[in-house]
Amino acid sequence: MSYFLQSIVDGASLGSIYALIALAIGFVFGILRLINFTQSDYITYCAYALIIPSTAAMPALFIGAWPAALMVISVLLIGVVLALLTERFAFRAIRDAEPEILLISSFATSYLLQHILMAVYSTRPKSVSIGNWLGEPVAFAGLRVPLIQLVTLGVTGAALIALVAMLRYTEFGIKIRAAAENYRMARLLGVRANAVIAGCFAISGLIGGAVSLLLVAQTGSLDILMGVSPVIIAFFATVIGGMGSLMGAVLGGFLVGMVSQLLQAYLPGEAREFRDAFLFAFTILVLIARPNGLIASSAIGQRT
Amino acid sequence: MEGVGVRFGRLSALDGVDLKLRPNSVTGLIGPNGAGKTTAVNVLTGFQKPTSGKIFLGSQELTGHTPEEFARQGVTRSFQSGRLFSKLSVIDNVASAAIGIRRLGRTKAREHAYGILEWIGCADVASAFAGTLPHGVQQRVGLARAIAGFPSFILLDEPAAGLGRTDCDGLIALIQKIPSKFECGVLLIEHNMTVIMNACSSIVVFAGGRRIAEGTPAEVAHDAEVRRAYLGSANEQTMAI
Amino acid sequence: MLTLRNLAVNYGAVPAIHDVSAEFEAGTVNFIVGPNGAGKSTLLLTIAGALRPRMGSISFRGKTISGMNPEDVASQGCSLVPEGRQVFSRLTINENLRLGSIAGRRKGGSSADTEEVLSLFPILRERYSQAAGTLSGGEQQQLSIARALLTRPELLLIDEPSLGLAPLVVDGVYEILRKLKNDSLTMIIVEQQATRVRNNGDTVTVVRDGHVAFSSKVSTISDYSELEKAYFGFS
Amino acid sequence: MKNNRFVSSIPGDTWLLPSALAIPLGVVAVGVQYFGPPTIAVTVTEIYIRLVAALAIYMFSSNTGIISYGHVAFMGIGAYASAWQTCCVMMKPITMHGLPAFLKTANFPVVPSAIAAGVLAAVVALVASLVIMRLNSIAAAIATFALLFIFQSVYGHWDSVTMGVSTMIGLPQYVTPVHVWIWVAIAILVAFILQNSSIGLMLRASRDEHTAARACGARILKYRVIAFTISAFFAGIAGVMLGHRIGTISVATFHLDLTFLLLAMVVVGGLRSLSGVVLGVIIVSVIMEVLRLFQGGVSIGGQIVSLPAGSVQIGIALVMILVLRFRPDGIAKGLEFDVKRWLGRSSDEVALRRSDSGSSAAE
Repeated sequence: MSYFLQSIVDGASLGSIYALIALAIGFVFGILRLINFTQSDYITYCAYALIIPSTAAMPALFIGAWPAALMVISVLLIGVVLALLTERFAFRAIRDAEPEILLISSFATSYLLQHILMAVYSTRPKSVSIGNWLGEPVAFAGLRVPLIQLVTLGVTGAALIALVAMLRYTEFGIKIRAAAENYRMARLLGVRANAVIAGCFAISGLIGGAVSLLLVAQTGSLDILMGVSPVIIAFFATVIGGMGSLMGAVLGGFLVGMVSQLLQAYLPGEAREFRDAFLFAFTILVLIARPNGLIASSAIGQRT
Repeated sequence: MEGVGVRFGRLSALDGVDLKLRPNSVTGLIGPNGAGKTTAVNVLTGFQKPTSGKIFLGSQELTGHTPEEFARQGVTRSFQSGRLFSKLSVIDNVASAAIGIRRLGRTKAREHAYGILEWIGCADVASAFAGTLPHGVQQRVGLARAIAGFPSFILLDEPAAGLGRTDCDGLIALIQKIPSKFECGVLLIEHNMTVIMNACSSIVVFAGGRRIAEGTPAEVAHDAEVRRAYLGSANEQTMAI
Repeated sequence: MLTLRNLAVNYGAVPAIHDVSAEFEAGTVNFIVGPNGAGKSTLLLTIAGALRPRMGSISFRGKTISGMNPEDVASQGCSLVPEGRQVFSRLTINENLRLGSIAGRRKGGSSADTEEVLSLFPILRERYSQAAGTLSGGEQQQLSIARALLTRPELLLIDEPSLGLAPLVVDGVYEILRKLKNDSLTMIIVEQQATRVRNNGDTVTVVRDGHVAFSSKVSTISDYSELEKAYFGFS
Repeated sequence: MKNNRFVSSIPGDTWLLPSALAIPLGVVAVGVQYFGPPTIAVTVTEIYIRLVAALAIYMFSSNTGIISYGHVAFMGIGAYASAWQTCCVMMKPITMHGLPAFLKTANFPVVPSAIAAGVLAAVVALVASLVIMRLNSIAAAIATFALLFIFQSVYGHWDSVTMGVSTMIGLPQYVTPVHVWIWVAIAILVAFILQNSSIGLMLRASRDEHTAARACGARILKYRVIAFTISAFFAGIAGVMLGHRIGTISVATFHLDLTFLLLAMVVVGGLRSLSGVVLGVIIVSVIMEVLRLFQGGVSIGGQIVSLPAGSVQIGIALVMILVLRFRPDGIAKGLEFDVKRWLGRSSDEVALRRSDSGSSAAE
């Protein structure tokens, strides 16, 4: 039983990360029909900013060595700046292109960013230690949970609540939701496209920064491809949740994270190694069963 | 089609409508904006599943079938906005119906398509890209595509929309000849009264999702309820368009 | 107030409008009628900035607005009520209206505007925090008009307000438009039929095949057969 | 019958097109294999292998409009399947003890093995596409991407038959320029037949106007599955060639880098014409070789100039982004070589014409 609960906590923690990324993907996709692969680079760049540029396997810390508060703020800021740069220079000019072109451009841009990073830091995975104390397990309701899982849950939970509140109650949030539903109509009402889109990218960058800190604290390692897989999974989460529904993205993210952890916990030992394969297969099957996503069909007319 | 109803959310687009198409003749379907004409075509070709009611072709029930199945059973259609395959040539546009519906090989399908294009007067543009054609020609190609699928019924959704006079007259003449030439029934939806009155042997009138009249062109033209539906309430009455 | 000069617009690769010139004066209600596919909606979308003209110019209150973004055209005081209403179905009525007033406030609007508009549309007040997708077609049309009014327009472009609505409901919509006319709001109304022109319009323009086939003041039309001829392209 | 004359006079339709693309490539293959220096032969072999892979993607993506991000997985499946049949019979029982007995203890001739490997890739594609092709085009594109990750996860961990992430060595190195060229020619021919077949026509119709295609009775799902399966066979073959060119394979080879490179080729040349893909593969390969040269260091005016590591990838990414931005239909703009006109004029001028059949009006 406690094993099950343990898995649930792990699942919720992973799911909340996916939910955050899914929200970022969902914002941008809803408005631009663009699947933003560079979201993975926001995560990777923010993570690599923690260390000094080096090809070594155990590099010295750079921003990672700063006081915690300053470190967090700087990393988030890097995420925002990078996201705004990609919006301005990679996507603005092709905003009206066909979705297939957007998709492959975003893939190409992401690949470009990846390799620029690679040219500086090499492909060698690196280990870093920030917030080692977060790895300590804490006893919690009869479970021994690593502190980092709780911190992750806390941070992502707070971020999600903040984002949802922003979406629902602020003027900017209403603009984003309106633009996600009907971009042209929103513009016809005077909603400024550049401002809303830049805002969405800025939030995506912010989320990228936060996710990268959480991931690095969890794994203690850096990898050039560390952002790719979470972003692909998060994209599926947005599709599963129902395109255009931001709440759906959050729900889908949690679901995928949960399934992933449960697969990890309950697959027989041999099969466990193939967890990711099962996870992708599962997401594709959900799409077959509910092509419009989990809540899209019932969500017409409901609040998001 | 019997007692068919279609609802979108709280809106009722069709409300218990009966509609019977006769083979080998042109039936007109008219009605003011929002009367449910296009919805009727969508229901009759499988693009819209009715919330109630049934659809029969002869004695065979087709309710709930997919558009592909409707097409293969012999019910083809044209679209209000043309919907040609803009990056294919005209002949391939027409041939695609024969390939999709009758599984003709490509060469056979093209020969078949070419024959129809000749009949319809578009053979000279057979190798042009459909997307580059003027509106009037596109409408004709759309008609040719509907004919190419070996239909027993053709549903034409406003084929004369936006056509000038010469195009319009030519189209009427063609539509009138379809039943005898291709041995099939035609349902013609139009706003343009001239087209409807000249091309159809009988006319059905819809308003507000219901059938309000049926008869020969002359009967329908003099029907009081039809006039009211078209011209609005009496004090708004100005002209009959 | 609004002048179109030699306007030509492509819709996709296909020319939808060729060489349209027209003039609309402040305080008037102007009808644009024409058959399906004539280019009426394209014309309104172009005025509103959602489509770029291939040639020609649009000037609004003496200022050239052709080539502007839709959001900037809206800020200039030209607001579109689009075909098919296009309310944000996932947003509440309140939120739909707030979107309108965001632009309105840039032009000195205030929360009093919302009150004023809601008094025109009592049904919207009743359903204030309901999702717009749950409204009926007529109610959505009201919401769409109310939303456009909150942007504080000088010129209201209305695309087929009667589309898909029962005749009685259309009467209700025109009742509201008549009230707006009494407040001397300038309007351009696109309709497929001309049934409501005589009682509601100051001018009528017939568009067919992407060009102006007929244009006149309503008061000077004695014989509608001329208009009919233009509409169909033959008598 | 005059219809017939018309039908056979469509430019993109002529059998001269595949011949005109394949024969010069064949001449080059023979030339470098028998008369050229070995380094050039290796380069040409590599380019032709990529060409087979790019043609595989083209067969599916040009007709359906769904860009496949997953074909490299089929290359991997093909490469491993061929290795199981032909590699290192002494080591197999130890390093790949999970293989079925008939594979573990015997080796098979290389060519039938290659075909069997392609068939395996096709079968996997068939099963996957029955699921994936129901999705709309963007979701389907992403689902093909997921296939790549599924492949990585499965083959990367299936130690008993794939040796996990370790490199498998000892594949017979039988691949020569002429050998690959035969597959290039077959792939060009199949791509040509497919795009001019009813299946290709209906797929391109639904790509333009999905609703109208349904009204024409088109069984789009079935056609997409057929196209995906055929194209996966050729991706599998390309994988086999790659493995047997170098003699070693590893899971990491069949991942994002290769996916990106192939997509870059397809995009740069243009997804809408066969000539475009051939052109794209050649152009990108040339750019790649030049950048690689510079990356290794080149002496210019007595000074050694060398680009930093990663310049090749960065350069190709930039080229691809620029092409997407300024010429989204690719260098060839969706046009085909007009062989007849070229032959007729007997000049060096090569005219390009629309690939989509029937195009006198497009001139």
